[in-house]
Amino acid sequence: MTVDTSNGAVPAGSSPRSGTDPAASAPQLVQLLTPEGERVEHPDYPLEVSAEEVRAIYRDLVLVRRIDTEAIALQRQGELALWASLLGQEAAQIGSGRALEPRDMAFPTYREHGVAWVRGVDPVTLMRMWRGVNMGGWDPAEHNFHLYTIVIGNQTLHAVGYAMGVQRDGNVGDADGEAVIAYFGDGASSQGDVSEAFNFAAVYNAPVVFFCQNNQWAISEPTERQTRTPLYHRAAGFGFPGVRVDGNDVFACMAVTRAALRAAREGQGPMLIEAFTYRMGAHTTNDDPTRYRLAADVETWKLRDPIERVKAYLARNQLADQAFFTEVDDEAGELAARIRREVRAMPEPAPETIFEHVYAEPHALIEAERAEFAAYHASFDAEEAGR
Amino acid sequence: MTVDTSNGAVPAGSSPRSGTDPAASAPQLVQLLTPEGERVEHPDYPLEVSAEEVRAIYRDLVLVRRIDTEAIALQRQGELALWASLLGQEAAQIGSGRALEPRDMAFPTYREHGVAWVRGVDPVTLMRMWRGVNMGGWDPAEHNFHLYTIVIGNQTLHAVGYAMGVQRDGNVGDADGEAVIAYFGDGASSQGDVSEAFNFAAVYNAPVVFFCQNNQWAISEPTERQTRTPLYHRAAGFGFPGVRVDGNDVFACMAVTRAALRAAREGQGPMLIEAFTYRMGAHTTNDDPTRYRLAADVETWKLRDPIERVKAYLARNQLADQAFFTEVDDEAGELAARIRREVRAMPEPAPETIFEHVYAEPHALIEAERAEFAAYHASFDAEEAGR
Amino acid sequence: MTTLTLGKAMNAGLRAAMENDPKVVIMGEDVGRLGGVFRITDGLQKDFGEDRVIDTPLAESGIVGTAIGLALRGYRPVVEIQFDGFVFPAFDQIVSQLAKMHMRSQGLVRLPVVIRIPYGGGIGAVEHHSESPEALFTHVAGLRVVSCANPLDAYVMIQQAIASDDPVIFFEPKRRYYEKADIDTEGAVAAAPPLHTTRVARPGTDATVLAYGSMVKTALQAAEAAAEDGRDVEVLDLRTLSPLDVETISASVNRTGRCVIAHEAPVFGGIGGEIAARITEACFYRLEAPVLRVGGYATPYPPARIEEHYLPDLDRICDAVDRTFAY
Amino acid sequence: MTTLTLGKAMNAGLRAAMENDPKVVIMGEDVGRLGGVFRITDGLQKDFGEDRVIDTPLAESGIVGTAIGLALRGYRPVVEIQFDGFVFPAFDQIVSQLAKMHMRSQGLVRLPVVIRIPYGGGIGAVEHHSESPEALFTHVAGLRVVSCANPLDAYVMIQQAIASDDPVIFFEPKRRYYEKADIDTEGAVAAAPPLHTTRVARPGTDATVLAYGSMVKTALQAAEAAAEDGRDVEVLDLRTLSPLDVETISASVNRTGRCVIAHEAPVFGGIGGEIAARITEACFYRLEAPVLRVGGYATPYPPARIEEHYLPDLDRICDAVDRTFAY
Ligand SMILES: Cc1ncc(C[n+]2csc(CCOP(=O)(O)OP(=O)(O)O)c2C)c(N)n1
Ligand SMILES: Cc1ncc(C[n+]2csc(CCOP(=O)(O)OP(=O)(O)O)c2C)c(N)n1
Ligand SMILES: [Mg+2]
Ligand SMILES: [Mg+2]
Repeated sequence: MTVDTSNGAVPAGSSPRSGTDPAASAPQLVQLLTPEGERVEHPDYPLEVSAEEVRAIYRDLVLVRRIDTEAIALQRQGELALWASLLGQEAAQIGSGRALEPRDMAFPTYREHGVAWVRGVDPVTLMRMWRGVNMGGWDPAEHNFHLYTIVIGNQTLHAVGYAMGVQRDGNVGDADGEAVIAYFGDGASSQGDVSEAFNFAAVYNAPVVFFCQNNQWAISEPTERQTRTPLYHRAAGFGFPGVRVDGNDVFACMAVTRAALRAAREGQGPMLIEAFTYRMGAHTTNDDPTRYRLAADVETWKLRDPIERVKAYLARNQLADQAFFTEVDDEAGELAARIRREVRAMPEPAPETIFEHVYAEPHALIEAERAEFAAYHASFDAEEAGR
Repeated sequence: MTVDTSNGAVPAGSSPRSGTDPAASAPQLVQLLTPEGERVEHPDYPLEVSAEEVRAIYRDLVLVRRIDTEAIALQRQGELALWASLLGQEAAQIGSGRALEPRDMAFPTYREHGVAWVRGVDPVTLMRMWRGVNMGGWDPAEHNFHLYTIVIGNQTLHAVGYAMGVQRDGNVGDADGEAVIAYFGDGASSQGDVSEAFNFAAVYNAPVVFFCQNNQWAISEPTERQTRTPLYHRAAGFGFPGVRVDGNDVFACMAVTRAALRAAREGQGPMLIEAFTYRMGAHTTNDDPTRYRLAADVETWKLRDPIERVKAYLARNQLADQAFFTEVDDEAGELAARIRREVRAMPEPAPETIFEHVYAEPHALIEAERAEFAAYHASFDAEEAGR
Repeated sequence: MTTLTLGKAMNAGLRAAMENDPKVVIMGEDVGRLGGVFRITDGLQKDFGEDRVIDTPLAESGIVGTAIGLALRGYRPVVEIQFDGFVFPAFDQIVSQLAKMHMRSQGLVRLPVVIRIPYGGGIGAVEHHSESPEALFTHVAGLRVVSCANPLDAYVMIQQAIASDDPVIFFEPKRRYYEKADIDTEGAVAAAPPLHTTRVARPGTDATVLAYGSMVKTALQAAEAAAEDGRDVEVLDLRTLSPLDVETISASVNRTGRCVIAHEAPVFGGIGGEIAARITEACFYRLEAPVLRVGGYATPYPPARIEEHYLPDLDRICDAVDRTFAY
Repeated sequence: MTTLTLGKAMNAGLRAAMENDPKVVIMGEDVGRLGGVFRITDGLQKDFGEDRVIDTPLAESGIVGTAIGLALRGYRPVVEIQFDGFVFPAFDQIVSQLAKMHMRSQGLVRLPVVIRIPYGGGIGAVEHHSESPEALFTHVAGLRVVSCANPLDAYVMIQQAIASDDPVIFFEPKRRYYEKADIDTEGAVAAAPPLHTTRVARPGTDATVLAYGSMVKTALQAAEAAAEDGRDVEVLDLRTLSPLDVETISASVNRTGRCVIAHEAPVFGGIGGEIAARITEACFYRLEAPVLRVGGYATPYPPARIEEHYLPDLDRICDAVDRTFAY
């Protein structure tokens, strides 16, 4: 059962407010690929990217969007309990995710399905928690991709602590070093934990990159309810560099994240990246954004679509033909079909899993309650059988 | 009974580290009175101060230092349970405190005895909590001086909330407006609450001044364990101005705080003032700073004494004669004697006060426990009487 | 008489409180234009303005900390915590400041702050959205803790909580937000019992079941089921968790001699233990069986697909009642 | 055999753990050069370096949050919270992350983090320095909670807690830091019972007094006093609060038929209620009187000059034992 919290209409007479105007802060934005698919250069972030890599990127972008669409459909059909859509944030996630080396560790929020994809977490595995089958459960060490964290901001401190461990392991100092990335949102920037994470990272010069996807909304609250200043400014106040990047530009996200990770692994300490993007969908499948924002804003941002510009770039430079695009679309369709099939076929968790993995070591009370639970259900079963 | 946690010597072979070198950041420091007592001008902070006012300031400085000395003595004699010395921070406190209008509200930490003095809280009233008689207990509304807050950083949010109330009361917008000041330390700057306070204040443009006394120590930890950047930089990251002032210069502290309060009351929002000073004494009477810092550092800071420079200024400009200085010293002696007398004569709290003021309204459990307590003690008394 | 869901009754209660006292302000995440994720504050910002219905930054410590500041300035803030699992960033401000400032000031400072927490499971949610942390607040002196179980109490109790000069933690059984009842909003507050009283939700003679919030409905269902088996079970809707209405509770148990306590929170360390200990003291000679507790297990709240096995249901309550008869 | 105070035994235990496992790191405020305000980590930074004994920024959530990160990287952090009242800024990280990550990961992620909390009153301190918040942790599934009462247990239990693959909240009775005992540091760990066992501190036949941490000494004094009145009181040092060693406890109460629980924390909502409820269930037919509780009152911890009236002392424990004989 799921509570539907989205059944209200916009109250009469209200005028939903729009988010921050991105144009206002455009000058500081690092951009390598325009919405029209034109490649532009940035002095600080040179990027060489092969045709093959661009095609791979395009494929990632399309596939993760397809995963997202499918998940929303599955939620509507009651197969998932909830889903937090990444629509509009594909470039920020694929760009930053692809900047990671396999040895780097990533700490996501609950919306980083694109990063999960890049890190090799199967979408069906990911959807178990959204179906209510478990609460995570992929092996963070296998993928160097931590579990989703729902309590806003908590994971940024885990990332810093992990990075402190990397330092203690002596794995910082040159290009072979390890780096850590912490994802969080514009809303999360308000949490004390995130500021503490900034500060611990700065004080210890920890090899961590803070990657903020400013999608301009924290549920119904626009960015100006969270901050008076562009979020990337926050970093300087704690003593490390911050930069704002066009979050819908996969090249820029990749180049800037790569540079930040490199600095971190070499021992230059933390950096904050604000990926300026837009949450195109609802906050989650429970949310009804028509209550608080204008459809027109969303339309504006459609023109800045992160996938279209890569497609235009590929087409414009003849790096891919229609066959390629069709092939990717087909693959997306197959992926969606597999997800649909496998999610529907997902085995129900056994009731007794309630008692599993609460502790790593034996625990008297858990054992007692597990036994009571079993006895109670056995007595029921016996009763039923006796009828 | 008090646990003595100060009985260890510096471990052999260790070399206590010193705090941040203030000289390094001297250029940004607002100073109006040099350690030698010379008046200097600062373009942003003009200050007119009459001879009478300087003498009153001098008197405040001397008296609060005397209060402090007396409190330490009383603690040594077992009359107080604990004391947190303000030694070295008199200028920061008297300067900022005197910048407040009576209608402004102040939120202190546990070390703002100088501000308390300016706000008219009697030192004996203040010492009740340090004696263990109560936990505060002056009327914040009477003095516009909130109770001491011991949990680091908590009060900064109370100040912002209060300032939000001032806004809602419509008391911001011109020179007659109200402003709020929040005191905190260098260590406190690391707490999530303080960053959240910065952010709420910025987002709501609340009329609040954040006054950080950077005394370079949080118990045994020097400022570089708390921050990688000068603390006043923090403000810009949240979108409001920050300034560093010579915290041992009472004129500068007064002028800068006055300007910040004016901006706040006029509706320009928050400002952060970092008063760069030094904790000359132990953290509290329980602490033994020889374990972690060099006596030489303290010596350096003695040359920057906040009182000596005002005395020199008064003498140099013939604004006060020896009779005045003697008079102030005598007054200090009398004040100390009164404190000593009244602290020693302070009535013991009745045991039943345990149950008082837990709630504002009647509470069944408190009443039940109060009755049990009374009955239990009555039975004891009866037993004793029967013997 | 108006038919209202529990959620809409909350909304009506908040609206009434705001109309009656201009010092009442609402604060929280998404409480403004959105009206909260459960729409409990729906329409209030539109009618009372952004100064009185405040969309805050996403920082619970900040919300409660500034609410305390507003209260110091004479306001009566009502804070919405979005979900039970998100109250913990504010725990320090609640425990160290909100609960203690009145005593610290020897009664000179009052903090009439209400913290509303939609709590409990059964809504098929992801982690942190189904918890029952009430016992973590009942152990904190200086707080008052209550929970409503039906639309009428939602409407009345929120107004009483806001009127209280002490801080009140107000637990709302989120899975009952859509339960309906007819309410006479006009006379309700005047006719209501005081906030800290326990109500006999169903009189009975053979055993007492104590419940609050979401469990009251379940306990009443269990009582119905027991009635079919010929057992007359009394159900008490506790309403107040701190302080407890020990008088009403022990009066009932002294009559019935048997008692079962049900809550969604883990049994271990839950408020049920406190109640059981107190009842046992108060009714020692009358108890035919130990007070039994039915609740969550000593585990984190489980994933949605198995939550029904975690949550106390009518069978588990009936089973416990049966067991009290086996002594 | 070495004579050690409880505080120095803690220090020796930490040192041994650090020597035995290079992954053990210590984190907290002032734990480095100062050795902590109680000197529990005295000398450890000097001997193990700044990478293993970490003076952190003043931010408890940050400390616990980064400790979790270090644990994810394979370290075994031991966090010092300076005083009981300062654990609350870290409560969110403890409850939402530290306690739940193992289950969230289906056992793939282990968090061997120890959080040391010097707790309790009787030291003449100012506010927030004398609290007993242990019940707020025992109600949180996923945590283990223990408390030591003497130098030997301090030395052994801290090592066992560090060796545990689960998070452990470790309550140290700060007013007993200066109590001394002779310890055989060589053989102690090998000879010790497991972490989660309750110890009979004094055998007796007439009534059982349960205590932990600072109250064990007081309970033993009460037992001596009762002995003078001809009553043979058994004292159990609980040592483990979550999970409880229910077997040992109920074995004792089944023998004596009377039970008193003492803790400094407020009785209302304290762990005593949970224990009382459980014992009553386990020993219903054997109990001659209800389980009685002696503890703090339902108030904030009072100012130092009256704390002796708040803290359970030997008279109040004896009085409760007497009352169990009045039933
Ligand atoms: C501590 C906490 N408070 C509240 C919530 C409820 N909540 C879930 S997502 C969200 C908004 C997050 O906004 P943002 O950080 O911008 O991330 P986005 O959802 O836009 O990706 C809120 C308030 C939560 N998960 N955790
Ligand atoms: C939340 C919290 N953690 C720890 C402490 C213990 N403590 C008291 S004062 C102090 C250092 C404070 O340093 P700073 O903010 O610089 O203020 P100062 O004492 O130098 O005035 C610490 C750690 C506390 N009071 N509150
Ligand atoms: Mg967002
Ligand atoms: Mg300091």
